[in-house]
Amino acid sequence: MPKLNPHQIKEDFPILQQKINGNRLAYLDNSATTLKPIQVIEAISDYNKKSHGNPHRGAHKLSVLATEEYDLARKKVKEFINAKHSEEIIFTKNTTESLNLIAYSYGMNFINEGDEIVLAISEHHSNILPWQRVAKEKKANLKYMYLNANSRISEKEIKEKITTRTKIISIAQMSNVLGTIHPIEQIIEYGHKMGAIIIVDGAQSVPHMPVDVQDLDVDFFGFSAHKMLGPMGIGILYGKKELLENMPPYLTGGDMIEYVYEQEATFAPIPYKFEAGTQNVEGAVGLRAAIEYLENIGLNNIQKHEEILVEYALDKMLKLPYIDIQGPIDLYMRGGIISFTLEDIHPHDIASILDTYGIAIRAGHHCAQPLMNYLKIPATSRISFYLYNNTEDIDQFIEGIKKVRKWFGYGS
Amino acid sequence: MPKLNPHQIKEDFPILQQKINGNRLAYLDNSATTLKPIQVIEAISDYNKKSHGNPHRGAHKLSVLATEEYDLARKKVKEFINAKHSEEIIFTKNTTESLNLIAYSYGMNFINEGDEIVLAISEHHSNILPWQRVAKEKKANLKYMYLNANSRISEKEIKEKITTRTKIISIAQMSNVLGTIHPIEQIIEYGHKMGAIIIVDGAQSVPHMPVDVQDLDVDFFGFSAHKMLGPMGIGILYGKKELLENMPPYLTGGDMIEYVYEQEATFAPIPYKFEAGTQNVEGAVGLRAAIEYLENIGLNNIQKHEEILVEYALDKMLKLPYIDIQGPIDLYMRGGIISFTLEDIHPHDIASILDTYGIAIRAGHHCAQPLMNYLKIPATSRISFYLYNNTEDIDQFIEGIKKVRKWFGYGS
Amino acid sequence: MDLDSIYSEIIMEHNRSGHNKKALKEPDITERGHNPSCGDDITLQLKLNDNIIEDASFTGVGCAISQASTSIMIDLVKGKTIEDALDLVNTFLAMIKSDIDNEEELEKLEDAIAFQNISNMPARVKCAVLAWHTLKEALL
Amino acid sequence: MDLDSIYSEIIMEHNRSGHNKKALKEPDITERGHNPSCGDDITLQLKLNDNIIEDASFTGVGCAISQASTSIMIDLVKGKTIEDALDLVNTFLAMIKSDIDNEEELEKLEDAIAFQNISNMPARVKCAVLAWHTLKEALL
Ligand SMILES: Cc1ncc(COP(=O)(O)O)c(C=O)c1O
Ligand SMILES: Cc1ncc(COP(=O)(O)O)c(C=O)c1O
Repeated sequence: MPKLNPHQIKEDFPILQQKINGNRLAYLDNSATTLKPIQVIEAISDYNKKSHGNPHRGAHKLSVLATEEYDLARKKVKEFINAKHSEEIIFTKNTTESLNLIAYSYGMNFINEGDEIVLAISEHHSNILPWQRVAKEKKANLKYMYLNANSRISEKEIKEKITTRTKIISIAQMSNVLGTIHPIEQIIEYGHKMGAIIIVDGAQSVPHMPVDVQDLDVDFFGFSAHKMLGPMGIGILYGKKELLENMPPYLTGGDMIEYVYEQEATFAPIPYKFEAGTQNVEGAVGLRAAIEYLENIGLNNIQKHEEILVEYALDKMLKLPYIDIQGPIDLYMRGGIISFTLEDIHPHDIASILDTYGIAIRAGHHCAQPLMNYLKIPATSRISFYLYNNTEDIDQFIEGIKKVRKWFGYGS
Repeated sequence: MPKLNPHQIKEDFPILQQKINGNRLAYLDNSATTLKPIQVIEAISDYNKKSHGNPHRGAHKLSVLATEEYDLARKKVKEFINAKHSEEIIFTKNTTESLNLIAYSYGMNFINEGDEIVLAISEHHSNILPWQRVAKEKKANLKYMYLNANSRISEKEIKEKITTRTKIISIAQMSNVLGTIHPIEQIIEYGHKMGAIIIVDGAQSVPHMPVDVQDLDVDFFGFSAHKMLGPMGIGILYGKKELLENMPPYLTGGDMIEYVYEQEATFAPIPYKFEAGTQNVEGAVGLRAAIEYLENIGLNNIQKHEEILVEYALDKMLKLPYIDIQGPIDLYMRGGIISFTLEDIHPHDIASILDTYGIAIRAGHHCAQPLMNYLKIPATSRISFYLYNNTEDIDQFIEGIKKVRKWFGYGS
Repeated sequence: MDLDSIYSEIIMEHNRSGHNKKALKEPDITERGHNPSCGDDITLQLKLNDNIIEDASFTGVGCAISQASTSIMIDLVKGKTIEDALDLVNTFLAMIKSDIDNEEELEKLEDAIAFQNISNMPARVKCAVLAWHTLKEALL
Repeated sequence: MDLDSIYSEIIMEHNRSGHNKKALKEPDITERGHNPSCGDDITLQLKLNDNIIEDASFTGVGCAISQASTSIMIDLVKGKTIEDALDLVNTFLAMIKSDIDNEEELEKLEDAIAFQNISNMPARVKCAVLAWHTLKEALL
């Protein structure tokens, strides 16, 4: 397996060749979206130049090529997360739509009054609002698992919140704010024992670590291509075959039907039942190229690489007394995301000033307001890593933080 | 204004430089999806190489650039269809989602028992199934306007079907099977008089003729980028501001909220309220490039050009006694789509055999089974034009048809 | 791709002849098969004598590929035992999926070998296999 | 982009000083303004004497840009009539949108001219205008 060399990898990413405001770009906003290697950019261009057509049912060459590309992408995703069947992979537009699909099609039809839906307090809004809607409409109870002082869900909390009335548990494998990797294996096992189905939001995990949905025995699993070197406009929903087959369609229209009459219709088998209208084939092509790129490097190597970066960054950051880390301060079960606050300097000012030095970070509530309320902070600054980052990026960031302090009249 | 020269235009389209099965490609499947000019392909690549970031709320340069690109695309669409406000333009993933959005958010909330929903019998499944669902759930009546012998909706039919109980009328401006341009001006005027809101499916019209939503006074209007030289994975929903503002959200999650608490949330203003999760920014970039390309040629010129092609093709086809045209046989109010059947030869065989001669057409029910049932035919073959087609494509097609006949042992 | 290899003489001949296209009087089994996506819709009728397929026929609409495939299949299975017929169906389906590269094994398919190249027209595979899946449904 | 042109001395000074950051005793008007997307949340308090803004202050949380903008605005409108204050708000908002290129017209904004270049940081425009929109709400 090739050892991961971020310097060499950086060369595949055209955006990283740019200067930002005259400075070297330290791109540390990977939780928001990732950059694309030339291999992905060219896969999309090539498709557009050579094989573009509307797939399905077309008898002509371009339509056949597009169908093949689309099927290959589905197969690639299936292998990537080790699903049992290709038809368990449904393409959506992003993680948000994947979660909404489950809420509309499963939640609205299988949840009843008095049932419980359990989330973690650290969830992204996309994994909260759909459940608020289901809970409200079905008169179910929405409950949250809270975090301990080191940003983790304890076993006690799991066993307290998940009961025999729990019908749905939906939780991110990795928090996009704290970097915590939640104990989803335990939650899945205990949840199943209590009779719940378990949905895992893999938006932040799948790009950064090996995931095996069969091994996890997870019921539904969603993620976005744009957070794993792929295009925007395409997301994935994995669902167990038996579950998907028993769910009614969500979007309806072209390509998801069997027979349509004036007053009623019958539907195609999965996955088509859930893919209404013309799908994002070029997005699927880009996603496949992205997965191939990631597999070439190796997800294990990427995870290892990010662990080293987190260790390096945490070490430097913990030495600066004016930095408060929001999230686990150890390396156990955490990914390449570090949220922090600076004494007396607002996250938005930090992000704006760092930007002028070519350092791209994110500041705000990170679409996790309930977590912010729980932590009693209005916002954090956040750095997040990927395979192209290196210690130079972190050094540039640490230097940047010192400049921010100076600008605000504090010592460094 | 430049006169439209399809030979010169063809050079902008890399796919048209290819041989298909050793033959010149006559791409006549534009109703299914259109090819992309190099200008669109490169706009997407350039974005991916230079300006890609997650828009909204990001303080760093790449995020700012992506936000600008996204806003510019919205503004371009607004101007293209002459909407009054930019926030009346909502990005979806395709026409199908645009129509589902209206059905879920408007239909499910403003339609009551006994109300009527009126469609044309020629609608695409994407403009039928969402209304079947609303009608079923809300106990409303789903009614169809039927066509006369020349594939048109008569004034009598309009006045018979639209009543004071009609709350929604949803109709394609141009039929994707017949090429008929429906009298939506009359339908909108009469429908408004009866108190209905009118939804127009512009998937087949917007790419091929000038459309002004204010002039039409239409309430909602949907279309897809991939049918107008743009990318797959991005569609558009136009809606009147007052209507959109009063509708509840449809997908929920990141970026469409104001404040989120554990048990409830408040929502952002339009258009964001309807755009949950990370949007397809590179799709929007490609769409903008596509609109610019179309505007450079001029929608009037494109429409005129297709009229000439239809006249040329109809003339040749009507001379062949074994061809039956399905759709208007005159040039009045019809676009560049011609459906037909051949005596004793199944449409799928026609399409497959034509493909071996480099002629790309579509065969089947064209996602319009109720129309097929109404016409009492199982399927048709369909050719559909765009700005890069020329009479040579049509000649190649006519020669192809003769070869199909010969292959089946008939004279030509 | 060579058009002859798909729309071959044997296929065009069966499409035209229609010698198996009729309703049986008092069939033992009637089974409908359809491809929603392309509208092919056939009804297969079988007359059994113990476990021998004594007679078979079909009615319905569809393209040349599906009509010919049905007719060729009927010629092939008539007079065979149910077991043999099912074995032929499996062999045919395996051939279409390119799971068999042993030409000898394919010989028992006789005229049905004409569909060997249909995978070069992926959109038409469903047309070629419709009758065979329908027969399988009917016999299982 | 030049950091000095945004995080200028005058802005950093106002962000630090906090001389307008307090609650008024018996204010005539209390108006809250907030930016959901970045969490800035201020409450403006005004004491009026006829149509003169006799005193003004604010409380709340936010970034340096929003805090400084609020403080500078308060310095500017204190002692002005409601009409003059509204006119200043409109001039400020027009400046931010780059609708005014006449430097003379901007002079009346005094220290608030410091925000002239905020459009170079589009993500921060909302922070700069928050207080001004809030004042407008309060006075209209
Ligand atoms: C009239 C009409 N409406 C709707 C659609 C659906 O468009 P999409 O598949 O892009 O959602 C089509 C495209 O086939 C169409 O022709
Ligand atoms: C944990 C988590 N869930 C869901 C999402 C939503 O992803 P998308 O915006 O691609 O729908 C994100 C991305 O911000 C995320 O980090």
